Amino acid sequence: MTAPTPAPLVDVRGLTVSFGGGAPVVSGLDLSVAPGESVALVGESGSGKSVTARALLGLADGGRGGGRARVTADAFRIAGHDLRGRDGRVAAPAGLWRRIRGGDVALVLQDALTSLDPLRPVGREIDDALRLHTRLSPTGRAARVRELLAAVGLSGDGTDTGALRPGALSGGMRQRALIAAGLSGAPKLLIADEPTTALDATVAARILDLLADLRAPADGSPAAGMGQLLISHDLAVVSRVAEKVLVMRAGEVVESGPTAEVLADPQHEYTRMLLAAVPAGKPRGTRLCLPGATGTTAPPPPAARATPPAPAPTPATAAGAAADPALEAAGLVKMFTRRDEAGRAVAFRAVDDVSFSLAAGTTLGIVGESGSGKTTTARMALGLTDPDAGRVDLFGAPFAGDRGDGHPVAEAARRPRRPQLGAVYQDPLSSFDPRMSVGALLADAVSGGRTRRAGAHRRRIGELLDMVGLDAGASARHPRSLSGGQRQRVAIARALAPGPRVLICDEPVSALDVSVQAQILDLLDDLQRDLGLSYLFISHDLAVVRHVSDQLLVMRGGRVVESGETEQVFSDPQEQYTRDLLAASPALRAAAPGD
Amino acid sequence: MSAPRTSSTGSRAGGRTRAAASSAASNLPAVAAAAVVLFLAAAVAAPGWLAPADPLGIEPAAAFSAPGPGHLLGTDESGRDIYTRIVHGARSSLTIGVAATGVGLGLALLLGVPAGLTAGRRGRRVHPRWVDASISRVLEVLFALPGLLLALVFIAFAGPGVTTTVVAVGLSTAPGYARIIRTQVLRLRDAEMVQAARVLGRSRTRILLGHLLPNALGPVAVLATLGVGQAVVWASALSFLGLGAPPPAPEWGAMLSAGRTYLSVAWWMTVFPGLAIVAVAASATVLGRWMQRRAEGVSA
Amino acid sequence: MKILRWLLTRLAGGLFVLWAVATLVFIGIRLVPGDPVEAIVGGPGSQAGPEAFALARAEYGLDEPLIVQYGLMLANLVRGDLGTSYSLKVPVAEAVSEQLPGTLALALLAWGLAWLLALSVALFTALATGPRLSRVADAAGSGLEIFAAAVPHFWLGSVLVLVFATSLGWLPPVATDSPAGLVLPVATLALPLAGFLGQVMRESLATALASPFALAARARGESETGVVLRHGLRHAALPGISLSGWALGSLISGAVVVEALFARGGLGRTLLSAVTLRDIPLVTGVVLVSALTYVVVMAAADVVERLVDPRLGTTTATRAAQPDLAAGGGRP
Amino acid sequence: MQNSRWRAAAPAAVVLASALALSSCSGGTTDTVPEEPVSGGTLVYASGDAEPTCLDPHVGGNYPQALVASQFLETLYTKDQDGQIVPWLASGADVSDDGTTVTLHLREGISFSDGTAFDAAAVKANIEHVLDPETGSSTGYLAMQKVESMEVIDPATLELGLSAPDAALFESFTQTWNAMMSPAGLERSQEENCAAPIGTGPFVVEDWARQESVSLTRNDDYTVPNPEATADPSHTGPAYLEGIEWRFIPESATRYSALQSGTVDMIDNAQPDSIASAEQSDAIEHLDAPRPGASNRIELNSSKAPFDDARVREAFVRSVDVDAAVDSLFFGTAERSYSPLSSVEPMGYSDESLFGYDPDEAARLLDEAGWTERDAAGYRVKDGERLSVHLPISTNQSVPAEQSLFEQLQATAKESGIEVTTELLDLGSWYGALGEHEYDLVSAPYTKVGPDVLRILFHSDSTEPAPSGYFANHAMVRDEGIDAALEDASSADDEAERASLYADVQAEVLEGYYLLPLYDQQNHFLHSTSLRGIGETTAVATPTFHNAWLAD
Repeated sequence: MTAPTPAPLVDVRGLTVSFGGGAPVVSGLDLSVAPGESVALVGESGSGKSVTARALLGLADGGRGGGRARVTADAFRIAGHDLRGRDGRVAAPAGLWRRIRGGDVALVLQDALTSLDPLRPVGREIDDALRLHTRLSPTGRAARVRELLAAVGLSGDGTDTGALRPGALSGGMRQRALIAAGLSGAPKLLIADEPTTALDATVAARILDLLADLRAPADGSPAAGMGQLLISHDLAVVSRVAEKVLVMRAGEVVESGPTAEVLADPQHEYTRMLLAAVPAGKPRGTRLCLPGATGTTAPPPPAARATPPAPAPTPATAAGAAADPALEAAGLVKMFTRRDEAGRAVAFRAVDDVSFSLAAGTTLGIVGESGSGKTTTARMALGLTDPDAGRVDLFGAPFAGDRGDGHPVAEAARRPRRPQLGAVYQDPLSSFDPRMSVGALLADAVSGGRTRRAGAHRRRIGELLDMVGLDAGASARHPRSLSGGQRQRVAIARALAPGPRVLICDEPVSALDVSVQAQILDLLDDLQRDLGLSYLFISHDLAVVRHVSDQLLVMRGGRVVESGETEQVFSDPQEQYTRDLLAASPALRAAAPGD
Repeated sequence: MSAPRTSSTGSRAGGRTRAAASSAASNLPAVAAAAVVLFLAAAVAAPGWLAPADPLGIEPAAAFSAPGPGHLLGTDESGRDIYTRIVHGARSSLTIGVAATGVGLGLALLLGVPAGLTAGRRGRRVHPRWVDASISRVLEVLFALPGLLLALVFIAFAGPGVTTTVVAVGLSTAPGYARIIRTQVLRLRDAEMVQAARVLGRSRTRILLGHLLPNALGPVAVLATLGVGQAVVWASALSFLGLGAPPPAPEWGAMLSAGRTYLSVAWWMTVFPGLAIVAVAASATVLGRWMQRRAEGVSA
Repeated sequence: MKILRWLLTRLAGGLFVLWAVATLVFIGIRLVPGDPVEAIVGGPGSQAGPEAFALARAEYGLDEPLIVQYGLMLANLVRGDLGTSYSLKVPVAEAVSEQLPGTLALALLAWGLAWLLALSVALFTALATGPRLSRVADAAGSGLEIFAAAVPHFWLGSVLVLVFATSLGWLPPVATDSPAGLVLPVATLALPLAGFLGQVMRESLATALASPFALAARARGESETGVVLRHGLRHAALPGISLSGWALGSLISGAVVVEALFARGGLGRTLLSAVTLRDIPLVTGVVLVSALTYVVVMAAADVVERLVDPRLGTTTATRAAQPDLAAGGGRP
Repeated sequence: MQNSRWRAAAPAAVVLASALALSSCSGGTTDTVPEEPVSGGTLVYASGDAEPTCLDPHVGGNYPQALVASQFLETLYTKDQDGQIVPWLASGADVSDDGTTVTLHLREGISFSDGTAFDAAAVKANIEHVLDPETGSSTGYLAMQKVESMEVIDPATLELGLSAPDAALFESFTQTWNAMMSPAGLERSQEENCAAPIGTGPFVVEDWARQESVSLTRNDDYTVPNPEATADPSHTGPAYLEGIEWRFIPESATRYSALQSGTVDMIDNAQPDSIASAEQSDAIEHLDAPRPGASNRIELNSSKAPFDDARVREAFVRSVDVDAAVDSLFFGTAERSYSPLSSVEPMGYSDESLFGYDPDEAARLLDEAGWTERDAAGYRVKDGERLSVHLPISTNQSVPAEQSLFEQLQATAKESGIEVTTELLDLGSWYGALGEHEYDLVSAPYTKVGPDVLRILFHSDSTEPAPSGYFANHAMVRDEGIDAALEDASSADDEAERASLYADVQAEVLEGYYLLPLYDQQNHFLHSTSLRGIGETTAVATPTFHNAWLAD
């Protein structure tokens, strides 16, 4: 797409990285980034994309020396410096590396509070590169820090953001500060490693806009014509920003090319699988796993093999919406206290008058950003937290909260009915007793807690494992030794063990790679169809919720801002907030037939 | 723990390489610690097998023999063999250490579990919050009387002796354990694992006994391992101060205390029992850290 | 406003601790079989008559009903009167305030030395880069620390005396007024603490240096020394600060042994003799002073910790989330 | 006139005097190497004894107090270079024929360091102070308890009325526990007087840093009351030393290394191994000054089983190998004793034949006494009861070598089937255990000048515990014959008669196996060779430093 560039900022061929003599984690990678160009490196966990980014700065081993990382290349030129030694190893004097780092090339890591020193004011972090790479006086540097803060949108309302420590900033502000720290050395190339992963959708969208702005400079922008290398696991993010994309798998680039081309006409099977797995824009009931495509973890469940892709909605979803609700909440309120700046305890409504109705055999999605009250709502529905007001009925009978006479439903009264209601969590591992094997977990669930010996219920455990697409051998293993997708399958199997009719799924796929996410979503779909389950499905990810839900609830600040039929909400949002969410939600621009 | 919702490529690689490096470096200490533990186990189980002589048997003529072929680690003022006494002393020294740790843990459980269960975060009416409040106060008070001081105060009241030493050292280690148990219980109480068990319909008692306590005690077991080493040191400190096990029992601290008198003529009487104490404390540390790393590997 | 609130809470907590300690000790004495008067008149070689008993009983107020005695004790405490020592026959407050400076000086010096040693080893191993060197430095540092932390004061002191005083004759084997006389006692007290602090500091430093923010700093072109000094140091110091209460405990416990070993006057030696003579008022006095010191140190550590780590200022929840450290350690 | 009696030497005393306390290595140096003493310098003395809680030896009255108080307090009488009791602050005395009136003549021109004159009123005030229950004197009180009335005749004469003749009175006057203090000083509160007693001695108390040291400075107005009794009669003025720093270093190993390193100049309670190693050294000298009074011994509680049977007592004594233990533990620094009295006591009586190590004889005696069975552990058993005896040990009063000795006795007794259980106790608990009769064996030191100590140790009156629970007759000897002999000896006015009475008593208790004598109460000092003019001691064997000086 871009015109041939005279001097690429990154010109690397045949980059190979290995640790401690092991198999290479990156092998034979070719990469070039021209000034003003935005290139994306996309891949799932363990594909080697972050290591590649670091290797470009000589930090493959994290910069702690030790020499365990072995980095070789056929060509390795960064910002005009040839850093390839005679033996093919990438090597340079420490001083040269230090000039390149922060000066020619900036690396912006994903936030999660950890990429900024929690003990230093952010201004100092931004100042670092100025101190190291410019000859400005201290006052000059202070002025420059203010300019940079302004450039990333961190000035205004009078507070000196530079004097604050990261703990006092929101996630989005931290990411901006981090970008400012990267820009301060006036780099020719900005490498951003998962810059939006930890952020809420609306915030992430603004960060992406900022990155785009930096590259397409307005007047006085600090980094006109800056090249960008974007690292992400999220194809949707990439499709929004990058001109060129490289798809990585297991240390190798499987496909590369202009973004639009790759998305529109993926050549490699893996790219196709990735694209198919993205739920955005896939109608309810569409299978996300390509038949025959193998995931990175487990084979597709038997149900998936048996059932052809079924675009038609199931009978339940078509007609059951009005029929007797499986789970119904009315006027749920939950108060929490938090401390204000003066240290006083202040009550606030974490959940404020939330009502919903989940029809049997359907899925009700709840979507919202962090702090919107989704999880508290789920906890109240599960009878784990007593609501301060309102009630939850399960199949028409009070299950939690006000049981009708002003008193809350007692746990003892609820306990016999608990088998009807199961739960699946975001992090399956933390919901397992770490001392128990898969078999023990399932035996415990099947027997109602009477035994943990898998032998006692071998047949039923086998059935459950088969149902979630795991083989019977998994019974003897410990969840720790399983992959993320397999763990989530175990969690689902356990939730199914008592024979529930309603499952509450709280961010069940948020921690998973997109291909694994696709498998789990498909599995949930199959189970719903086969077992007639009802789901309360909670997620921050609009695309996922849209894909799985019949009905939708949008939450913000503890309140329901919008609800209704999923497609209706998406196609005709009534509230501004919903529209903002939709706008911020990255979608595959090139391959979104549903749009 | 704070942000499980992130892609995991970033920090994990660094952590893994670091762990690999440190495990390589810590292999030797671990092997040494294991050897010490094996030796001690043998000394406790069958001291006569490792050292057939009588630890109390005197031989005035052989008093103050320097370490050599006849007496590997020399003899003391009454001609008793230091090696024999160290081996036979392992039982009493370690028994005191283990018993003291047991006393400490027992007390800590009594304090820490109720505190952890009632520590109020969500304002539950079911839990009397004052239980945690008062236990926390008690712990604060105990913390203000650190280590040996608490033990000494206890001895001031109860008089010196082995039993007193055990209780005194146990008492002074209890607050540390209690706080950790409290934190563990508090952390696990609201953990997803416990939620999951509740969703599956398990009763409170069942969750407490079946999930909460066993998992809360895991890290405590690690600390207890470290603690046994510390307890041996403290108990021997009390013996050294003349407030612990009475002579001629071959208790290490008491041996050391007796040996100090003859420091200028028989250094081996001081150095070797001391080394035994150091070996126990150091291998307890190495072992405890190894367990900790393993436990972390389990939960990470 | 916030500061005042914090101060008041601290003060109330401190007073509570002191009251509780005094009360515990009071109850303790009464639970112990035997007559406390024996400890008063039962000095060496004593053959006291019944008059002496009655006299002592009246003098120490032991003939009053328990509740009156308790009230009197509290009233006296409020006035700063800790009673009269059974064995020294002088006011406890006087005896203790006479001994406190010596112990404080010893403890502070040892504390400083321990920090210096722990930080030096931590920084040294952090700055020792390169494949082999870093591994060797790491192993050596960790070995030294484990050994140092495992060494009992009483043994270390003996061995140091044996080597540096008896064999080499470089340093006096007992505490003297000259600085040379302080070297061995301070070293004996400091080394085990340094070993322990070193373990937590080095761990914390290693975590900091392996964390993304350190990588980010390197990616900005910071040298390794810069990363260690600008980022690592503060993170290494934090656990050391938060373990201050524990360290104080270790120093006080150690002072008992070290002061006995090096024949140095001080609270530790006073306590030891008070314990052997069952001089309950004196024991109570030393305990109260040590508890008071603990309260003060904890408050100071809290302030310093907040200065270094402003994260702690925000909510109590974040504080509670701080991990408990190490065996027998931790803090309220 | 019988006052001359106290200057006349009993023949036995002359013989023993040469073998006395003062047979120190350094004792001779001043004689053989006539060096000009240098004035100045501060002596650093390290005491291993417990720090006194009161520097006034009237209060309580134990050996640590006497050690330090000997430097600033003086007594009415003392022992001279030959071990003879001679007047010191007193110039002489007359004793009435019935022995109940003693007229003390005092030296004139002596004053206390606060300027108060030393006179009859001062002596009266001191004796009253000792007898006042509020003072809480025990050692001094026991020595003065026969004094019934006092009358100041003139400033230099005091007449004492006694309740009964007291042959031990002048011996008592030599004890530091009955030393003279300024009446003005005694007027102060006990707390103040304890902190800095005011005496007539060559040094005065400057400061007492508790737990650490007592600073003594030279008394510049000092004159020697009786120069004839000293090693250097020509030196009558103030001491050579500017002062003494009297430190407390309870750890014996630390104390010795402090001496080796030159941090201190002199130490007491030198351990046998230190002494042995000092013998090899050119820089350190040894001063051996056994304490007067009782020997160091183990007493057997004859009031209860199993030691109510004399055969069992003898069997125990025969079953333990004291000699081997003393040989190995004391490096030749202690000589075995076979007497209840210290070797410095002229009236001591010994019988070595009674105390040989003889397991066969022990076995025979035990069989005879009915302890014929043996249990699994090898101990003898009678009527299902193990032959087990209990030995509480006071940690404050016994040196490490002695504790090791007890351990060795324990080990040898085991071979004869006697179980000895030991228990280390702090002083308070130890007194408690004695008061409750929870002992079969006990070792309790008792220092007193003169054989009258026998009355305190073996008279049946001493079996009755004082209210504190303490009693001195731990062997629980209750024998009317012994009581009578002790009382006669106490009021006997003839030395030979007294000696024979005391010899009878000693033979009686030795043959009854009420005690197992070990050795003299150990009182070893080590000092650097740069400390000269050392060797003089008081009657209670505490060193004095008037003639001492520090060479460069």
